[in-house]
Amino acid sequence: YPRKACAVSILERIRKGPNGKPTSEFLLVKRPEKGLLAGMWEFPTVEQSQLRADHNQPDTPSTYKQRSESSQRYLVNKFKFDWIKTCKDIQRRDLGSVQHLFSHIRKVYHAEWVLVVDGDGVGNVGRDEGKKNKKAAGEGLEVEWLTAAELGTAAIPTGINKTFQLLQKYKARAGNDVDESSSGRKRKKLEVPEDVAMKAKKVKKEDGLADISKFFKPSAK
Amino acid sequence: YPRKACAVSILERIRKGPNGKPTSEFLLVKRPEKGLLAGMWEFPTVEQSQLRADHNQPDTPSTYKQRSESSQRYLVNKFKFDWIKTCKDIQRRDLGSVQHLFSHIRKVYHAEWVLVVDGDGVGNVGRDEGKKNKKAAGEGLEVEWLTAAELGTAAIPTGINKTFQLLQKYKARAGNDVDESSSGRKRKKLEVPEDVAMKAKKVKKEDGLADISKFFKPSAK
Amino acid sequence: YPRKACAVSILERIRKGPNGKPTSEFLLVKRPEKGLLAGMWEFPTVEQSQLRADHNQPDTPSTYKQRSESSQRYLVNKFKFDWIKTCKDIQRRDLGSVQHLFSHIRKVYHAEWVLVVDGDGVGNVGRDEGKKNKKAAGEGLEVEWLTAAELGTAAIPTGINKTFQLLQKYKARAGNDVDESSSGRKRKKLEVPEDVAMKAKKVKKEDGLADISKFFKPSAK
Amino acid sequence: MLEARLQTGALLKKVLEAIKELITDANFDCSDNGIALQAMDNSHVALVALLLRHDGFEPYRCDRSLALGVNLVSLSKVLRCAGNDDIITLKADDTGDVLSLTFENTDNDRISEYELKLMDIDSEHLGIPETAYDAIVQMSSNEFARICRDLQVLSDSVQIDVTKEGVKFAAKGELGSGSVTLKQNSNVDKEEDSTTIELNQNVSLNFSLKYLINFTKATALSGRVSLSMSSEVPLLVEYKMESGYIRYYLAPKIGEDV
Amino acid sequence: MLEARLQTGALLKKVLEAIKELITDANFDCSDNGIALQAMDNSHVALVALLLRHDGFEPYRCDRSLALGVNLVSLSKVLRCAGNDDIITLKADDTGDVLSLTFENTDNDRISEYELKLMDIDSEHLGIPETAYDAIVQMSSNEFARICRDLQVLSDSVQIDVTKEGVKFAAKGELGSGSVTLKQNSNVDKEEDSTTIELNQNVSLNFSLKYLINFTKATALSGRVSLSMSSEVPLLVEYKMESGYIRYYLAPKIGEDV
Amino acid sequence: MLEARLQTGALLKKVLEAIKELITDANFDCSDNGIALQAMDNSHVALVALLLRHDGFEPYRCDRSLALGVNLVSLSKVLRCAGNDDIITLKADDTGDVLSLTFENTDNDRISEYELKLMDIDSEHLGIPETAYDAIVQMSSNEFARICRDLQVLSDSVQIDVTKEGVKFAAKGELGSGSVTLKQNSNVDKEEDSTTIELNQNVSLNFSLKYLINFTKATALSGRVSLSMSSEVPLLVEYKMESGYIRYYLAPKIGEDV
Repeated sequence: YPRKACAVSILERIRKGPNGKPTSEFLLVKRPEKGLLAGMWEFPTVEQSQLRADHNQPDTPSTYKQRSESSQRYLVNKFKFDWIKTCKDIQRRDLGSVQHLFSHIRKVYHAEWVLVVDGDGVGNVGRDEGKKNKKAAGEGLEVEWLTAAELGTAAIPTGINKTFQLLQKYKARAGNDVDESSSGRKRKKLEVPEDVAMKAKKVKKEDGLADISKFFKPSAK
Repeated sequence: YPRKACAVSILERIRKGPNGKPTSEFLLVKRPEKGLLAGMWEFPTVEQSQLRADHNQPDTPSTYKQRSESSQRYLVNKFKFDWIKTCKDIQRRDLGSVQHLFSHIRKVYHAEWVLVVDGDGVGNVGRDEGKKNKKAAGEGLEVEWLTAAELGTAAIPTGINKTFQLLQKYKARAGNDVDESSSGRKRKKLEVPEDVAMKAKKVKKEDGLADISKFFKPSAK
Repeated sequence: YPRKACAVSILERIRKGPNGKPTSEFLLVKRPEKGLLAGMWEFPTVEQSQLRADHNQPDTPSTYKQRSESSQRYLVNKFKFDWIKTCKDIQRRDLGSVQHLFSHIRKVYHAEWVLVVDGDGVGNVGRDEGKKNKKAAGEGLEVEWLTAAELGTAAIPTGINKTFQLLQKYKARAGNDVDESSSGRKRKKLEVPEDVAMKAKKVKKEDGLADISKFFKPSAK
Repeated sequence: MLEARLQTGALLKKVLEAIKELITDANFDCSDNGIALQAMDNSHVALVALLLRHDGFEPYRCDRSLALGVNLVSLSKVLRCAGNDDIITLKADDTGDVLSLTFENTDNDRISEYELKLMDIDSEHLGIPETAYDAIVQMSSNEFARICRDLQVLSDSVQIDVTKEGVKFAAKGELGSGSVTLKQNSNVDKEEDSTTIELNQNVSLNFSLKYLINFTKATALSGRVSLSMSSEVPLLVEYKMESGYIRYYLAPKIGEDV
Repeated sequence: MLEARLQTGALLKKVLEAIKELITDANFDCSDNGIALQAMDNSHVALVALLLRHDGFEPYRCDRSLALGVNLVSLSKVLRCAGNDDIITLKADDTGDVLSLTFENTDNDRISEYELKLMDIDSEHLGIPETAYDAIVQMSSNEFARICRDLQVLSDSVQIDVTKEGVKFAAKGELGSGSVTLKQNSNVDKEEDSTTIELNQNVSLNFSLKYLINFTKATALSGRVSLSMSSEVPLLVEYKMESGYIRYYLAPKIGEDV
Repeated sequence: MLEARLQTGALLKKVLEAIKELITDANFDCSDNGIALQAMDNSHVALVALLLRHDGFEPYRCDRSLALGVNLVSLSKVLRCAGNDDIITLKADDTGDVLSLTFENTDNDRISEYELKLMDIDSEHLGIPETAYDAIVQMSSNEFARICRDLQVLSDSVQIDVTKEGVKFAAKGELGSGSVTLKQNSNVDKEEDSTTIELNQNVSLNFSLKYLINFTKATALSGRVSLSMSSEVPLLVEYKMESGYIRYYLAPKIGEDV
């Protein structure tokens, strides 16, 4: 199987939620309405061809530094997130990579975690300006800040879900919930049950219809 | 058969018509587009449940005074006809009641005649402001002032037609045409032939198509 | 076969084209979307009935002078071409007539050539104001100034094409290209290949589809 | 209380198909004589009168007259759930809130039970006088349907002329004109295809084709149809069934010459 | 004056179905030889030539040549009012304002008479030279219709390759590619299904499927179809009838490789 | 490399009709056991599992497991170009860019060859545990399709009640309510019409009719269908074929009482 790599940046901001409590939100971008995984949502992703073009490396694998640079450039160019270049409050972590096997290619997702602890400072990309954001996103891309719970009900490709699991494992390994340190609120886990959070739903269901994958677990093929 | 009562107010105004002559017009309200008698036109009607609620009388029959109060309240609330409360020029008559037998209930229509002789004074609900009226009617009710001739071609339920016959009989009994006294113009009858005026037409017919009920008379069942 | 006559005026203006060179353009009017030859384009044409009405001649054939007057009146009334009455720069020629046999009538097209050499002076009916013209044409007529090349691809009835051939023969006989005298540019022929120019195309073809009449020549019936 | 059992459900299905385009809601008037329905179409141009006589059902029981207000579109939807060979039983009690329908299929032990909500319907019963018509044409119902459909190509109206030689249906419109003539005959191969005419007086009347085509939805109920006509009186189009009939009335068109 | 009587109306109905999608208005040119029609489709891409020879009618009479300008959609609407077994008689007099059609059904004494208004139609007659084609394929008309319909799934164009082994129809598009090959054969079970090829030279030509599918509306007229091809010359698709033919001409597509 | 030859193309055509409404794109997983497909519908409410066992093909050859990503709408379009009696051969090599389909018709020497472009499809395979169901109903597949279609008139949901006497399908909505009951029987005239019930425990479950109706697109594949149910477990609707099966899974509707 041929191998293709891409750089995924999980951009997380923490800000006061509607109930006054600090809430984590993640930036999601909608895929085009056509093609593979049409209309599903993913974290901002830079594809291999772009990575290579950014760094003039036709063949050699990318480094974390290169991917991080490409991701930042992507966020600035696509979403006018200029604040990301100057914001002092940003933490970045290499989360490693996961793979997903499509029928004829093996795709490698290199994931980076980009955390903005004082997310209220990132005011002008808040959910309230959702519509404005959508317009700002010049090339017709729709973006949305989702909580982990909302992520659980969004239509997200399996590969991207795996990168989110990477983040959850990283947070668990780190032994301390990052939210906690910044908000002073104690939480052992992210508030979203893993099995729900990890499951993509592509379309709105009729009322009362259960997801069939709640009954049958993914199996090793 | 169970019995249900309602209060019908035939609101008539007399004003200068397009030809300069005084013309009588009657206020009609369109029924909702769904349900029994959908989309037909009727005189403003207060149903039994509302009559009972207005006067805290769950069981006992209503009096003319109560129905008259309810009807006026209805006209003020639904159509913003606040002038009706202060107008000195209004005559009200109890016309008595008629019944109509539906398949499972017997409906009693108590009719009241409300005459505004100087209808030009009721300027702000004139036909010219028809559109404005329709908007004013907060709950999406359409209202229309129709002449007796126009009533003859409107889609009007049988029970409501019977109340109009009550009015015509009343005027005939009264021996003098009320229009005449106020306008100085002599008319022996309302200008609409009874058989036409009394017949409801629900939809516009093709040209040249006759109403089948002109050929077959209603029979006692 | 009965005979019907009509007066066709080929109104030609010469002005600077997009490449700076003088270009001839011809005024075309679209036929109504219904009826014989629906939606095709023709030179401004005055039908026999109008010709007779204009000159109170129920039966006798028209003269060139009469037809010329009728045509001018038509252009002024229909398209507000008032300038045509005062413009000094106009040349008019009687081109004679052609016939076309329809299944039951023989139609005679009397053609006149109306040339405006300094067509830039006819500014307010220029192509740039195309949309305005269309509105100006009170009775919903669409007009268009077309080059000879564009004429070759427009949907034009055979009879009208024959009048354009009359013009081309006239110019050839005259021995000098009129365009030349006015523009100083030498052309032996109009730039449109005759077989293409003379062929009407009613609708846009799929790419790559050839006109079947390129393969089969018109035959005497 | 009503209880009426019909051996062949197809009949009731066809009856509903024959009236549901013209009438949205109507009362089924049940009495010991059978089940009847009379209603004008929404535009008050046509009148439909249906009778399913008690002897068409086995058993039939109706103690007390009952008016069942039914939305005909809903009823026809429910009837489409009955097989053509199903036995259909209709039931309603005197409170009259629902009409119960039972469809039985003996072949594979299937029983379907439906309950349709009833409605209060403003009913007005027209008296239809006995009329001695000037002309009565009996003909194949398929032929009548076909003629109406064909002439619709030309016009919205058809002129029907009856003489003792035959009946002529004519239409005229933008495309041109057309007419179909059926000669009176009785010795055609199939008796069902014959055309017979009872005539007191020639008639020439003009009708809306749209309505006639609507009436021909009853074609499946009978191989024959009769057209009864007099001047200035509504046309009666009747389809007779074994135990009942469906009759359509339509007034002639006024002020139009074809 | 024209008078032409056709024993089986179905033929005329099928002829109209075969041309009315391509051509809106056309002249029927009537002469003592029969009734002919030649017209380009609206986009001037295809040419249709129809001949109904005099000996297909009984009687046939046409004293003087006559061009009857007909809106084909209207005519086909009127012909839908004819039964398949009706005898159809066409009549027109020399003033030529209307075409009269009479449909007779002997079974049940029905006579329908229609008059269709005629139009003046700008007629231009193209001369079609005799051509010696490089390849002539004779095949089942149903098979041809089916192949065109099938390949349309893939593309707007079909490439037709003829060799002495057989004829191959190929198309290529976004979904993928496909081809159908018919081997030359003569000993298949049904002769009507056989494929025969006359070949001077291999051909490989590209045509618009939309037009070919339109031509296959004539499939009902004949069990066989012939495709005659040479490079850079219009394809001739011919359906032969007992007394006449319908021929479609279509130029190859230019500048496209499949 | 895959090579699989199917004597009756109709089978594959019917299989595609049975799944293409539910699933847009899916991998055909080819192995020496045969060709399998498992996919959730777009809304993740239903699961489809298809198996075409190797012994249904002759010959069947698959050296190495292969996942062929196919747009099912495109495949079904191409399969509509196969005749019902055509022999269909599927081929794919290990590079796997295209699926080749060959349709052979021996009657008239026609060979059609199609190549369908393949896609990369994100595949997730769910493990389906062996379940001992409380109730298994075997019944006519036509009857099941008919019941679902009929009850749809009333509601979006159907309640299925199984007791040892029989199975009852019930729906309730604005028009009214309805139910169809099939008694357990084995001595009906046609065995294919019989209804048999294996029961551990009565069940009463509620399902989306829209999905059930979608499943009944497989009716053409088998005269019989089995419904396997337990509380709070997805319903299994299975159509068995000679060499394989198509299984649909659908979870009961939650929080709704019929």
